[in-house]
Amino acid sequence: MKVRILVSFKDSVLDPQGQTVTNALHTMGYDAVMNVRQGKVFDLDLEGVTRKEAEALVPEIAHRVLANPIIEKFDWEILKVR
Amino acid sequence: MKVRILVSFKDSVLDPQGQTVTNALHTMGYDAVMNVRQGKVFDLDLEGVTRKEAEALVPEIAHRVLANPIIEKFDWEILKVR
Amino acid sequence: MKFGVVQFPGSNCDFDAFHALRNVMKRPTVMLWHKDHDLQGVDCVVLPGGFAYGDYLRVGAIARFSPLMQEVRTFARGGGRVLGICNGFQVLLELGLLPGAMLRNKDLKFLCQHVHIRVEDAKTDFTRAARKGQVLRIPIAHFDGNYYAPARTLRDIERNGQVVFRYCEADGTVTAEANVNGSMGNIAGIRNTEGNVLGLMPHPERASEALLGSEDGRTIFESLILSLERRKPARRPAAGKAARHD
Amino acid sequence: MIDKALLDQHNLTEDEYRLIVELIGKEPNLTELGIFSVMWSEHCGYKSSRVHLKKLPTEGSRVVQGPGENAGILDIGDGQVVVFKIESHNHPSYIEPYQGAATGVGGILRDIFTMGARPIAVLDSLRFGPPDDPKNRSVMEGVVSGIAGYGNSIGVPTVGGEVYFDPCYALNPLVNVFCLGLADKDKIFYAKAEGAGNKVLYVGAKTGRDGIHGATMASAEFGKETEHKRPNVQVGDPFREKLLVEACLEVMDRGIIVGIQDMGAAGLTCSTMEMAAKGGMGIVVDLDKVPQREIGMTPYEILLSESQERMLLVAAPEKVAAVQAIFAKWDLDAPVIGEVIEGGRARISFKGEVVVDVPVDAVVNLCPAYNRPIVAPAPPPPAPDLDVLPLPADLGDVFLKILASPTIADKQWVFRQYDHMVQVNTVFLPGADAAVLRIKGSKKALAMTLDGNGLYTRLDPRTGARIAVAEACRNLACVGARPIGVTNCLNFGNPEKPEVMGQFEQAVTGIAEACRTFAIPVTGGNVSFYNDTEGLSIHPTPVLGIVGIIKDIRKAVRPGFRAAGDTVVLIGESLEELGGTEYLKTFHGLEAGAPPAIDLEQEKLNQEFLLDSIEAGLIRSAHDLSEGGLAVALAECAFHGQGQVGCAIDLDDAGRDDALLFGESQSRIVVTCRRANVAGLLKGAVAAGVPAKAIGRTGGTAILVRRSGREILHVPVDEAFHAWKDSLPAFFKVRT
Ligand SMILES: Nc1ncnc2c1ncn2[C@@H]1O[C@H](COP(=O)(O)OP(=O)(O)O)[C@@H](O)[C@H]1O
Ligand SMILES: [Mg+2]
Repeated sequence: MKVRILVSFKDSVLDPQGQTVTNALHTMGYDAVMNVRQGKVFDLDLEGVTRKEAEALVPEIAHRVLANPIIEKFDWEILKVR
Repeated sequence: MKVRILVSFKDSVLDPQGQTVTNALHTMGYDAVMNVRQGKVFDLDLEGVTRKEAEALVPEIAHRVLANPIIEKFDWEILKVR
Repeated sequence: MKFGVVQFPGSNCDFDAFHALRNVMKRPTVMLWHKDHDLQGVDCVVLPGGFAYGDYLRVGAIARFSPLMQEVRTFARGGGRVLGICNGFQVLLELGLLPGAMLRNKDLKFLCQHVHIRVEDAKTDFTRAARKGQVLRIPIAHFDGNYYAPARTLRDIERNGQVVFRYCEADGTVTAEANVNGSMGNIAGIRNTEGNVLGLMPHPERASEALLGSEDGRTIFESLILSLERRKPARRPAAGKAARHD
Repeated sequence: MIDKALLDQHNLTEDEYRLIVELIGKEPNLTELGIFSVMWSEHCGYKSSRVHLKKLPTEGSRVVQGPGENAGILDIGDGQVVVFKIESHNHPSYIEPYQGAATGVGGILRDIFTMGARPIAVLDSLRFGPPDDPKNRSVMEGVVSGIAGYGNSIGVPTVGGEVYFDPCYALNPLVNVFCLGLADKDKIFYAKAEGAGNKVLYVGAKTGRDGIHGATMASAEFGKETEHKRPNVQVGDPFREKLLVEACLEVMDRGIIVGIQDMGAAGLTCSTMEMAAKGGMGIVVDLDKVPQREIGMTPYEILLSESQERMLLVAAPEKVAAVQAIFAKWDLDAPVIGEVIEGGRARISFKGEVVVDVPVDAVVNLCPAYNRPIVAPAPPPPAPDLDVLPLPADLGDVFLKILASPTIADKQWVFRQYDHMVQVNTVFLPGADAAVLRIKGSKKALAMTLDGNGLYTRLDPRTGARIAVAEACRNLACVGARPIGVTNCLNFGNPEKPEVMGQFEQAVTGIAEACRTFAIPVTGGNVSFYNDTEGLSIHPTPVLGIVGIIKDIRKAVRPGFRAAGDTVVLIGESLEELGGTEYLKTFHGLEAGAPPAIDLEQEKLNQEFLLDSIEAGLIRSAHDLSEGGLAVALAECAFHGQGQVGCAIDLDDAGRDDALLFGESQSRIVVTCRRANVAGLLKGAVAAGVPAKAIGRTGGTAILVRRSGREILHVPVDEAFHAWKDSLPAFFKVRT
């Protein structure tokens, strides 16, 4: 199974990279871009796991390892069940 | 409009960060995880842009600025048209 | 002759390069501001180390769009000498003046230490004060110095002899252990095909005074000065070779 | 409306509340209460420590600015000053190691450049739980990469520091960061709002909801409950801070501002109130003009936010445009948010309404000071009886174990992640006894070091603190530097516990005594209380940061043996002392006994003698004896030397072999000199009243120690080197 986890700063937390990218795009004339937030994406290959198990496992991994819940939030989805 | 751009290494490029995460997960006993690849996600707020315009603008920004085509590929989607 | 050191927001070895060129090598040197369009008539542009734009997004990615860099591109295409040190090298890669890209160091750690590099080509404008095969001891300080190029590009670079420096042991042997950041082919520095643009990860400006532990970095500055000053017809009447760049 | 529960939330007592009402002549509203809560917190108000800190000597001929400003300032001659200070970021670093440590670096840097100095060096003092536990490792990895991430990016070299490991720091790591800056004496700036009618400008990052009550968090004990509340950690933006450094130094250099203050703990509140109070003025602020990152922020949130990378400036009205132009050059906005007024009140408005109206003096200067109850610290667990403590069969094996103990082992794994060379001033890279930086255009050099052995201080707070000062000075003396001033970071447990206050009182006494002996002023520092998690206090850990001057950089001395054939001389006296040693801890599993004794007067004589000998050109290498004693010091001299020269040592002292090799008697230095100079050196020692004797030769490929002809240690340098060198990296090897 392929799953995708997106980790990004909580909305109330400063995102210096996103802010700097926004400014750079403005300097380059891309004025339609109001705001950019930058995060991380993790694509995981899981094996021998049912959808049900994935629903427990993936959030656990995201919470414990991939994101620091104090400043980050995460989202996830199944890309392919195979 | 909200769009999301995912930037990740081309398959031919080694992803040491993903590799490190994989190893860390194995050390912690998450053996169902066969492989992890790590990338970046950019969430953009666009204003005053039609869907058509976005379809030209977003790949341009991704190609010129957000990804380095020598090592990276990108993917994008519209999250919300409003 | 005159050097120009480019200042991007976030550059932090700009004054170090300036100090090495002006106070140690004693050559006229000016600072060039990234928002300007004016290269102030310099003969050599130095892109210093640091964290231009915080290295956010990707190393060198945002800096390459600076107004001044468009001038630097034209300058380089016209044969002007451009030296990119560390972050400056990364900017040159992003700008496309040099081939390839940088990945994170293989251990995913920032590395600050002295390394040995072997001069692969002593005929360039950046190495003519050195001997081929000479080993230089110069520090590195970077997080993203793991040089990468697609297979075909790498083959071309090697075939054209564009690799100017390789990480090596103290005795000059090129080993996997000496390759601290995991670069392809132990590459520490490359030039463009024309030979007027060079990028390297080690910091020659940090190895230009005996007090700081090594003077090996001076070789690179001395080479540049040699090649630039020889261009002057007054000094070297038979300026046939240099004329190519004018 | 304001009840006990609300006061509790704000960490204020009912007595304190009554005092507030009396001082401001009214019941405070919620915003005003919030202001008092942070400004009167332990972190900002020094409630529990103030009465004791008065004991520290602060005077000296070089002192330009003592405690009380953002950082201390010392005159180093030739029209230049050094500005330096140390700060803790312990609590945030446990909650979010990377960002906690990173923002710690950001904070201390602002303290330095806000005074007009360019930061030229950072040092870090770190304490973690043992690295065999993955949780401790991940805290350590995060902290180290956070310090690197911020310091490297901004371009200030991290040139030295220390790392200790002990289980008491597992749930409460210590992250203390020191920064030193260099300035022209006539270009120093203070956090003063002067001149009614002058404008107040805000520069840097927008204000967000992050970090509200960070200062109060650092002022309360940690428990399971606080951990899950986990509030208030900020993300650092070193790029923006770099822009701030350059822009602020530029406006200061141009002389177009009146005063400047960083927004650290307690953010906008602290900076506005303090600037007004220091200038003896009042201030008006319009919160609607404050750049905000989030919508719908309340005055309370705007005032108490601890968003990073922000500064407050005061400039004359006619200079505002020029100031703003410089910030614009660096892509920074600098809006006017208020004005300096007569009368000593802070009036803050929001949406056209005055939401705060208080006398600044009450907020800034009248925080109560407590003489909290004290009980004398419990005596240490008794030292093992040396008549029964078994003598290890193989001292070589013990030696290798001690070299590999994380506290002693090579710290390159840490410091190679730090850019320690940027700015091209670092003459002695990490690894020497003290970091040495040249001053461009001068023969002089600066040396600096951080020191503090928490175990010694736990076993005997006063002695431990004296040793910390003495060892820091000794480290400076070893490179040839004379100490000129001190900053300190006092990391202790909950001050409401009388035994913790007892430790604190004793430690401060010890620091004061030692600083008086060495005639060095304390110019500032930081107190971090409440280093308790789940009721467990850390070792009381004072960390001393001492700065010294080397008159002539060409005479500076390194620790490594220079060549074979030199004579090894031991300065100082070895006693049979094992209490508190790394040897007892690592090999016998004991944290017990009294720490080594220290005679400050003798220590001073030894250091003066060493310095005079270095200046006379007699010394080829010098290294102090600290954790691990003589054996470890000799090993380090061998490792740092060219080609790893070994040594052969002959001793005839009394006492146990293990005490001789691994005892940590104070005031000792191992030096080498040319054979021809030995007699002169020893004669000088006698004249100076300093115990010194030739104990052997450099050379060979082993560390060899004989005692009255009997070999008690014989280990190849190479084997010892690998034990020491490979230890830390092995914990962090990526496991596949
Ligand atoms: N956290 C750190 N950051 C930078 N340098 C460090 C750190 N920890 C140790 N070092 C360097 O390693 C060397 C040895 O440190 P330490 O064993 O504490 O020395 P000493 O016992 O002489 O005070 C010193 O040069 C010190 O600056
Ligand atoms: Mg120490």
